Amino acid sequence: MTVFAGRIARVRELGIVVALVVLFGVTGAVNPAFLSPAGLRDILLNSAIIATLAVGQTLVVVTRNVDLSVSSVVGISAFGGALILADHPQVPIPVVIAGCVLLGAACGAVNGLLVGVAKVPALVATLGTLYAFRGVDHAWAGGRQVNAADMPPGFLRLGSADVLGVPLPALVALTVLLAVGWVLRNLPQGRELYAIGSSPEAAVLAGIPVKRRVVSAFVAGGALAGLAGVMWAARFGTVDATVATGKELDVIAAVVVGGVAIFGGSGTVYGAALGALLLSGITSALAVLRVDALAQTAVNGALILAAIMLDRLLALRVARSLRKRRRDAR
Amino acid sequence: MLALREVSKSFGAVRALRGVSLDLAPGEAHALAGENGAGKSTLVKILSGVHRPDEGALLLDGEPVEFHGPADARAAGVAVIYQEPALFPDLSVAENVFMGRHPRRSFGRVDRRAMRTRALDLFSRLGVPLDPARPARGLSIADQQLVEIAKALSRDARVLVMDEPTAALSGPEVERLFGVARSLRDQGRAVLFVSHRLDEMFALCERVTTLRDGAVVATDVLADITPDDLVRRMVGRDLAALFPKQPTVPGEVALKVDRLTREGVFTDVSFEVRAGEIVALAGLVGAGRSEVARAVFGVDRRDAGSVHVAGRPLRAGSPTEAMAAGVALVPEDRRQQGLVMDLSIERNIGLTTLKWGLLSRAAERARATDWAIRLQVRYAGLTDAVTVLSGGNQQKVVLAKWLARKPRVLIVDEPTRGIDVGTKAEVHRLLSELAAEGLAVLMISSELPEVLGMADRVLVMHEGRLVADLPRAEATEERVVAAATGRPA
Amino acid sequence: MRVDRWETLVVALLAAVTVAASLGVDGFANGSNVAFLLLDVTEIALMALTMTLVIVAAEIDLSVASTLGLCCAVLGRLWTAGLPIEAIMPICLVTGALAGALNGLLVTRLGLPSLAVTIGTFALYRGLAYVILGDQAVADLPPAYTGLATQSLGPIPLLTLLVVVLAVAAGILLHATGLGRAVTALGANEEAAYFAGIRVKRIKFWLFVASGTMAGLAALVFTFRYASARADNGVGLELAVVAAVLLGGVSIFGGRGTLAGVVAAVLLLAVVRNALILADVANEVLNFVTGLLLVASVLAPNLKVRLERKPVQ
Amino acid sequence: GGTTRSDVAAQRSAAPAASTAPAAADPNAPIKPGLKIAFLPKQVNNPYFTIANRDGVAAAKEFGGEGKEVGPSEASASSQVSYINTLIQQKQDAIVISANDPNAVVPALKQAMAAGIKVVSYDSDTAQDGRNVFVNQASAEDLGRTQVQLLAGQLGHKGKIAVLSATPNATNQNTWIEFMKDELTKPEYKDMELVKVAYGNDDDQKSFTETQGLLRSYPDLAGIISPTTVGIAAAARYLSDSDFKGKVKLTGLGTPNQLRAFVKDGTIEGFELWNPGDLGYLAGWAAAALASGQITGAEGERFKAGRLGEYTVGAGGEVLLGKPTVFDAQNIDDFDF
Ligand SMILES: Nc1ncnc2c1ncn2[C@@H]1O[C@H](COP(=O)(O)OP(=O)(O)OP(=O)(O)O)[C@@H](O)[C@H]1O
Ligand SMILES: Nc1ncnc2c1ncn2[C@@H]1O[C@H](COP(=O)(O)OP(=O)(O)OP(=O)(O)O)[C@@H](O)[C@H]1O
Ligand SMILES: [Mg+2]
Ligand SMILES: [Mg+2]
Repeated sequence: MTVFAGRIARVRELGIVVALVVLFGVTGAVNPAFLSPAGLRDILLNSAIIATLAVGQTLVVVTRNVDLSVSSVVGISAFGGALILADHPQVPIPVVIAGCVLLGAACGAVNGLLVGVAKVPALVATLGTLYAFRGVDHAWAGGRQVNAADMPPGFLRLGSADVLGVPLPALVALTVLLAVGWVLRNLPQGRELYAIGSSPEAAVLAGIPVKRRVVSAFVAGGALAGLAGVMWAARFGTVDATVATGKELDVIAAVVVGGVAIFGGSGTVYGAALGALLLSGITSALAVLRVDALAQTAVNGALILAAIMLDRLLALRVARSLRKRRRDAR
Repeated sequence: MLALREVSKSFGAVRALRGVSLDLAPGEAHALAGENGAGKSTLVKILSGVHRPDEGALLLDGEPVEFHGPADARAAGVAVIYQEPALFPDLSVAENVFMGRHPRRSFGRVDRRAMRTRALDLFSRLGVPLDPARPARGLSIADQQLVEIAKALSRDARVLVMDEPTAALSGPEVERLFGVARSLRDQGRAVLFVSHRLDEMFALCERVTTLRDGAVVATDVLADITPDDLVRRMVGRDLAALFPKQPTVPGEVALKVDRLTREGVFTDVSFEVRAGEIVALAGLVGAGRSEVARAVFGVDRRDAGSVHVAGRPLRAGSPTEAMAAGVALVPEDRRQQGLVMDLSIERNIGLTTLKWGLLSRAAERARATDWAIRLQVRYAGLTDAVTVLSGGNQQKVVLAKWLARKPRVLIVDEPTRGIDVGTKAEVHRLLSELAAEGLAVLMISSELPEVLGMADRVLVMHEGRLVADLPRAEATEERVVAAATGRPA
Repeated sequence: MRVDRWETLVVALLAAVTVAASLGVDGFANGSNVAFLLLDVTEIALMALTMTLVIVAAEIDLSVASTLGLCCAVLGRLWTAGLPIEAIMPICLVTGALAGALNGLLVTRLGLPSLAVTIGTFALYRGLAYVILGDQAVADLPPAYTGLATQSLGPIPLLTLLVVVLAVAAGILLHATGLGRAVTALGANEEAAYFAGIRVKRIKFWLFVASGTMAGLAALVFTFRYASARADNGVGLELAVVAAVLLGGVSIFGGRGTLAGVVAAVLLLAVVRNALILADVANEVLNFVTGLLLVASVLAPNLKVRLERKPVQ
Repeated sequence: GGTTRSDVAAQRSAAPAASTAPAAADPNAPIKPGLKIAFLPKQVNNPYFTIANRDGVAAAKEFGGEGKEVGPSEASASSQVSYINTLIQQKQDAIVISANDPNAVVPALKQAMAAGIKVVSYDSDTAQDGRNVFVNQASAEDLGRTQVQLLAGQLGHKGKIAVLSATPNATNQNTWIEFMKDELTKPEYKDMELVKVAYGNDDDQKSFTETQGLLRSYPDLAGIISPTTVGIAAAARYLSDSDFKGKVKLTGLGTPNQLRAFVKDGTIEGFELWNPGDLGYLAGWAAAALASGQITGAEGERFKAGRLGEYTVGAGGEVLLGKPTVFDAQNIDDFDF
């Protein structure tokens, strides 16, 4: 019977794996360069930041919340980090990275307190902080731009260096993914996040410290957004106050495409990361396939829809076969 | 062991408890009786740390304690089964049972295997064939209740508080639950048992405390009093017959169900209900009764078979059409299916009679008032959200909402679940009166006395099939139970 | 205590801010500024009306701005192709309706969450706009219509009258008709509404169609008002619309909200922005204030409820 | 029946714009004291505009006026219109604007002009009837052609090239690209082929991905022109740590500060840009000249622009800043913007 639950869990990600295989297969067949080592490296690099963000977002979304402010947190962290690197080159890089993560965590804490303690619905609270954090970022930057030449080359190298042939940002994202995935699956604290998302009232009755868990989910999500900000600065090398504007919808799309229920309670970070991979894969594929530039956005949207529909249809099929067998499976 | 001293609790203007004292002794099962809205659940929630008393104190082993939340109560050894199941639909049944106190392995990891075996063990003690790995979503109310029970039992607590745990259960499950509760009691635990079924209190408990309007009326030793005494304490007066079924002459066939099948749920169900007739659908939990009702009403699709109302076929899967044909369904899960909890009482009652055009508030109010009075709903104002009503009063609102439509065929799924004796008699009288006026009633009930007392005919389901059709005269407790458990009568 | 009292607060705040701005900000309280201010929120106000219904029904439509863009593109394309504008306008509305219908179908027939669906169509519709109109900017629109879009009847812009009429209609629909009650009920508890015979899916479907159609109407207004049809018309408006609706006290979880609150919120946001810009407050502060208003909008009544929860002795 | 496009065109030609004969310019009029001049960029906090407007405000100070920068934080025409209205209410003397949509801002700008406010467009022009003068950073033709020439020089006039632009709707970029295409039809470019125009939407990530896409789908690509500062920086960053560094040539429009690192590490040989500070400065002076009556926007009028010297209004009310500067390893350290 555990097979059952296991099967459902696997099927939830199956849809998107199928979509990924199709995407890579078709694109690779048309243009083998897409699947060359360098091509794959590009895709990993492209998806690293969004994947990191999607993992953080998943933490929040499973608790039946959402963090729209991620893009602003990435922006503020990227700018903050770049500014310190440019103006205070004596500060060691690891300290800067830690600082950015902390800055992100602090933003996450603001969201977490608003949502967990002050009981502002997450969509409202983080739509508010989406504006507010960006406002702070703009005020801080005041039109300034930090350029590649202003930042230490050692830092910029982090954005593209390879370890064993795999780009460093992708490794970071993978590490984050595995760590968070492990916590969510194996630790009671992780399970409790799912419980909160599945039924907040029942979670209170079960004696789960709901506030604390929700706040920590936001803080962790914020910290990952801070990390993503550093990755952004290292990778693009040009940072101003508009960094990552509008990326919040991409992140949420990745999470949703990855099969994480937007109303909480189910879904995995692996799915979300696959979703991120799929979405950046689509963008890359469209660029590689010589799809008419004007049609790209439309095709992108259509593919997102196709992916969620595929996922849904597979889930429905499973549900149907499950009902047929329910009598014996009760 | 656990005691309340002079506890009061108000919600706004409503004084739910006033100066209540209660002692739970080790090795004793204590019953809590009272009408709907008397304050039983509020008392339970104070014991479990959900609410904090405005005045008065909680004593644990003689020492005053304060519970700041359910976690505190749990730490103090209090396990609670709430009146409304509160499960995590997305999580597995096993995880539901152990949420908040997972068994651990190295590195603080959750021990899934232990969770599974312990859940299986609990379910076998309760005699429920539930799969611990299935998600809680889609469990019937009864199964949900059983998971709640397993949850509380798994806690191995010193005090077990049960708020109407049996409301959705039928005979055998209740028996098993009592078996487990008795053995806990005999191990020196304290048990608090809330129910509207008097026989159950007498069967399980030693003492009973009766609440009326939030205050304690009396605490009696059950062996010294009769059910009538208890009813008098609760209601403050004597009650007329509980099941006042008037004899009626069945008229035309109002509802005809033919070979109805929904794969994996029920098979080949055929029956008729005539105008003026009350037909009971009996069976064990999970026999598929509610599912039949849902398919007849059209909220679930059917895979085969047909439904006719007054000779006209009903299209599958359209509640709107069923309603237009005069069918009404009072569903079993009032919070999810019966009520829009955030809406006011009057708007809930008005929900079934909505027309597309402009609404008349006056008419809506008038209809709501009318039905609220007829069903004796206890409320502060008709504009209050139904959330603030006690469980039984919520049930009455659901009834009112459907009766307001003046249906031709009324399907009621556990119509008196969680309703107190006084109101139950009232509901029964009402059903019987409506039947006498020509209404066809299909009543699903897990309470055998209700089935036997009210029905003109008893249909019994077992594992998704209709196994018996007994006229009133032949419907005895033995025959119904035999059919329901699949034994030849 | 009533939970839906936030909109009174928004109205009060609107009044207060308006008075303060009239007294304290040069150039605020003059006819042309007020007329412009009203005119400037037309599209947001229009889309907020249907968005309110959609959110009360516990769904969301993030594709509205993209639908607007798509309709603008269709308009531009057909206009350059030589069709008369009188024929293009209904086509524009139908395009919006179709876009909404696709959202509605995916949500109701496949049971997909609307947030997911409309993030997808958010990209799809904007993309289609580019496919249809490409990088063209169509500006030679008929002066009769572009003029009409900025015309006033006395001190009040014509378009504002349109908004008022539609707002009243939407208000009656939501608050005084059975359909509106059904929308509220299904937003608060879809299953119970379904059990009560409410045609949940059908209603939701038509709400999305309405939302799309309204985006089509907003597209007409936008195009004529700015005399410019481009594929990127209205980029980013969806968040402004959602923000206004939420500020108006509509619960994001559905089942609760009033149109009066939303209209007041649209105006409040507009007045605050206008006054702050007039007072030469930097743009970043403006964004900050918008964010703060949003959060405060929910925080304030929450705190109020908390204070009132204190037991009465 | 109904109104079609040709009807409108017919009407327009039938009723020639009743151009109110402009008051004659008085080239010797002194600059009025205390002129209020507002700079309305496409987007505030954009480094390029920050530089331009800083010098514009400085210019205002030089001639005893008062300059300020206002504007939206997202580059959209509709929010610019809100700002134009506000500036009308504030009774500014002149508005200096870089239009997000050349047409959408025109109705509002006309109102401003009706209220006696002078309008100067800079960087990105509006439709002609929406402004008095356009301060052009460099002629679109020059820019388009020189970028091709620059790249052709680096490539030896041979190979496939691509363009990485901003958004498909970016007016400036589209004009330049037209001139690039035209330049490429000349015989000396017969061995060069423009294979694709890609759009990075002025978004780092998208520009990055598009650059990769170009390189993967055209493995024999020889060069990329990116006539947008965001695009060229992203492309440079990608090339700088890919195998294509130095092999695929990159040029376009960018600021020296942004690209300094890439010129030094050999990713970019050379690129061009005008001085944005000078652009804002000149626009500021042009606004003052208009508001003081020194010029009206008619061809041939002349005005002084502080440290930049004297300028002449050209055809269509255009004032040309000058030729763009080409930056390379030799001169890049002489610039700081
Ligand atoms: N959260 C609340 N807010 C306001 N009033 C409440 C709330 N909870 C309970 N009440 C009121 O307190 C009174 C007691 O309710 P309670 O649920 O304790 O009754 P009960 O005895 O459990 O009834 P039942 O047998 O119907 O379950 C009722 O009048 C109810 O309306
Ligand atoms: N919505 C649902 N989704 C999945 N399974 C369900 C659903 N509702 C009920 N079931 C399952 O179908 C079976 C029949 O349930 P049903 O509620 O019809 O039984 P019943 O005879 O009415 O018993 P009860 O006394 O619990 O109402 C049970 O095993 C139950 O767990
Ligand atoms: Mg109760
Ligand atoms: Mg049932």
